Amino acid sequence: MIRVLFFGPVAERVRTREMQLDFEPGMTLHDVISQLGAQHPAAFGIVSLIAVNQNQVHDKQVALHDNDEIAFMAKFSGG
Amino acid sequence: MIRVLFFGPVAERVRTREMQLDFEPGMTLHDVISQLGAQHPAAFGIVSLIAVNQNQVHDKQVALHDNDEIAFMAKFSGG
Amino acid sequence: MSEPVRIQEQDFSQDEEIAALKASSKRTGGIATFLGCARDFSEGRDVSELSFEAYGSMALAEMNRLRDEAIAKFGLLDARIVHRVATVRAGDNIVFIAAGAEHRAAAFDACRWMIDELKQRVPIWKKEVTSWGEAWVTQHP
Amino acid sequence: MSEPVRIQEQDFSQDEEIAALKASSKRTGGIATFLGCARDFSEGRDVSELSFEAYGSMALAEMNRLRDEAIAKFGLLDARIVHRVATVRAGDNIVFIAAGAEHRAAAFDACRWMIDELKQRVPIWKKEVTSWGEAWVTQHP
Repeated sequence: MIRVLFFGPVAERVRTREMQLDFEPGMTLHDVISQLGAQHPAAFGIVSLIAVNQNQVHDKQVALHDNDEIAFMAKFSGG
Repeated sequence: MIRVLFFGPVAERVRTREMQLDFEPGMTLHDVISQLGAQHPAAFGIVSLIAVNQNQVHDKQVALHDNDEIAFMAKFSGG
Repeated sequence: MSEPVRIQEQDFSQDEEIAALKASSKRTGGIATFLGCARDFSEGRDVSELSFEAYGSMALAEMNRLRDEAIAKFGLLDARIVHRVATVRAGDNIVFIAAGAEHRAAAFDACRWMIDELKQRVPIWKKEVTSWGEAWVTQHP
Repeated sequence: MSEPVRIQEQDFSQDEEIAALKASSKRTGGIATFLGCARDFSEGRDVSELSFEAYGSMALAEMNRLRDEAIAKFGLLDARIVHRVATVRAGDNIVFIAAGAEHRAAAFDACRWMIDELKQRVPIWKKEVTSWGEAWVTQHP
């Protein structure tokens, strides 16, 4: 199972804070982006950072593992 | 009357914090420096700022007025 | 003694943070701090409330990394970073950063670096509640 | 409310100073502060106490000028400067400077400028009490 998290402005556009996707062997980050991005284009339009297991990732071809936690995040605005 | 003030390291070397000098018409700052500097060379050796009535003065030929307050000060070390 | 890096809903006391910072070294000669607080004026609109949300586990890990990096990079004796995740009104505290060093130059440089980095690197988002409604502060990527 | 520029023997509270600073404007978004405190380590000697003396009337006038200049030069909303004239031990507070602005850059620049200028311009002297004896901190002119 893959846990997908949304926060702040992204969560508002997806209309949820968390989703669970079934894990499939060979699954990549790109697969998740393609699937969710098509369903939530407005939300993914403001995504500027992606973290897998709380570490920022730049390579969308990265392989996922069962129980990974993915966060799709808009530009930070704290402080 | 001219009031002369010493602080910190200068006061320590002069061995007093305050002196009073008789005011004489035509008296300049230079006259005071000459008189006191000769009596307290160690103290005046560390003087790096002079204030008349709480304002720094650079011109030693400045004329004094009765009741002026002169301070002979070492380099500041506050903060 | 509270943790030097925290994300919390409640307000904090600068006196307590500074006391904790000083307790870590008697060699501290200069402490620079930055306090960010809610303004009632943001780009011409009246902001009545700000509301913060964080990706808590990642934000806390990143703030701890940031503190460690600042201590190493600037030779600090200690540093503290506290960010509130709450709904705040004009004048309320949002974020506090303190850097303690033997001399002031390192303390100032480190404090400024930490708040600049925090804004770039820590997953926290701000929503403004104005007289027009409410809106997340977003910049398109 | 206490005066924004003070020379005093007693210690001060940063929470109280910051509350007073904030009270002057709801537009304050960033407050940078500097706290100078007594270190137990100065050029290799153990310093057990520091003792301060000021030319009070001139020092206070100069600190007020300094605050006015900083407010004008950096566009601050408010600023505070407090210097203790007392005998202090390691860890004790000596000087506190706070600069409040709409944005953080001006607050940091002004705070740093004020402490740099204070050390140059304000007639206050420091005596170090070490295990060797006591000595005024002097640099030959």
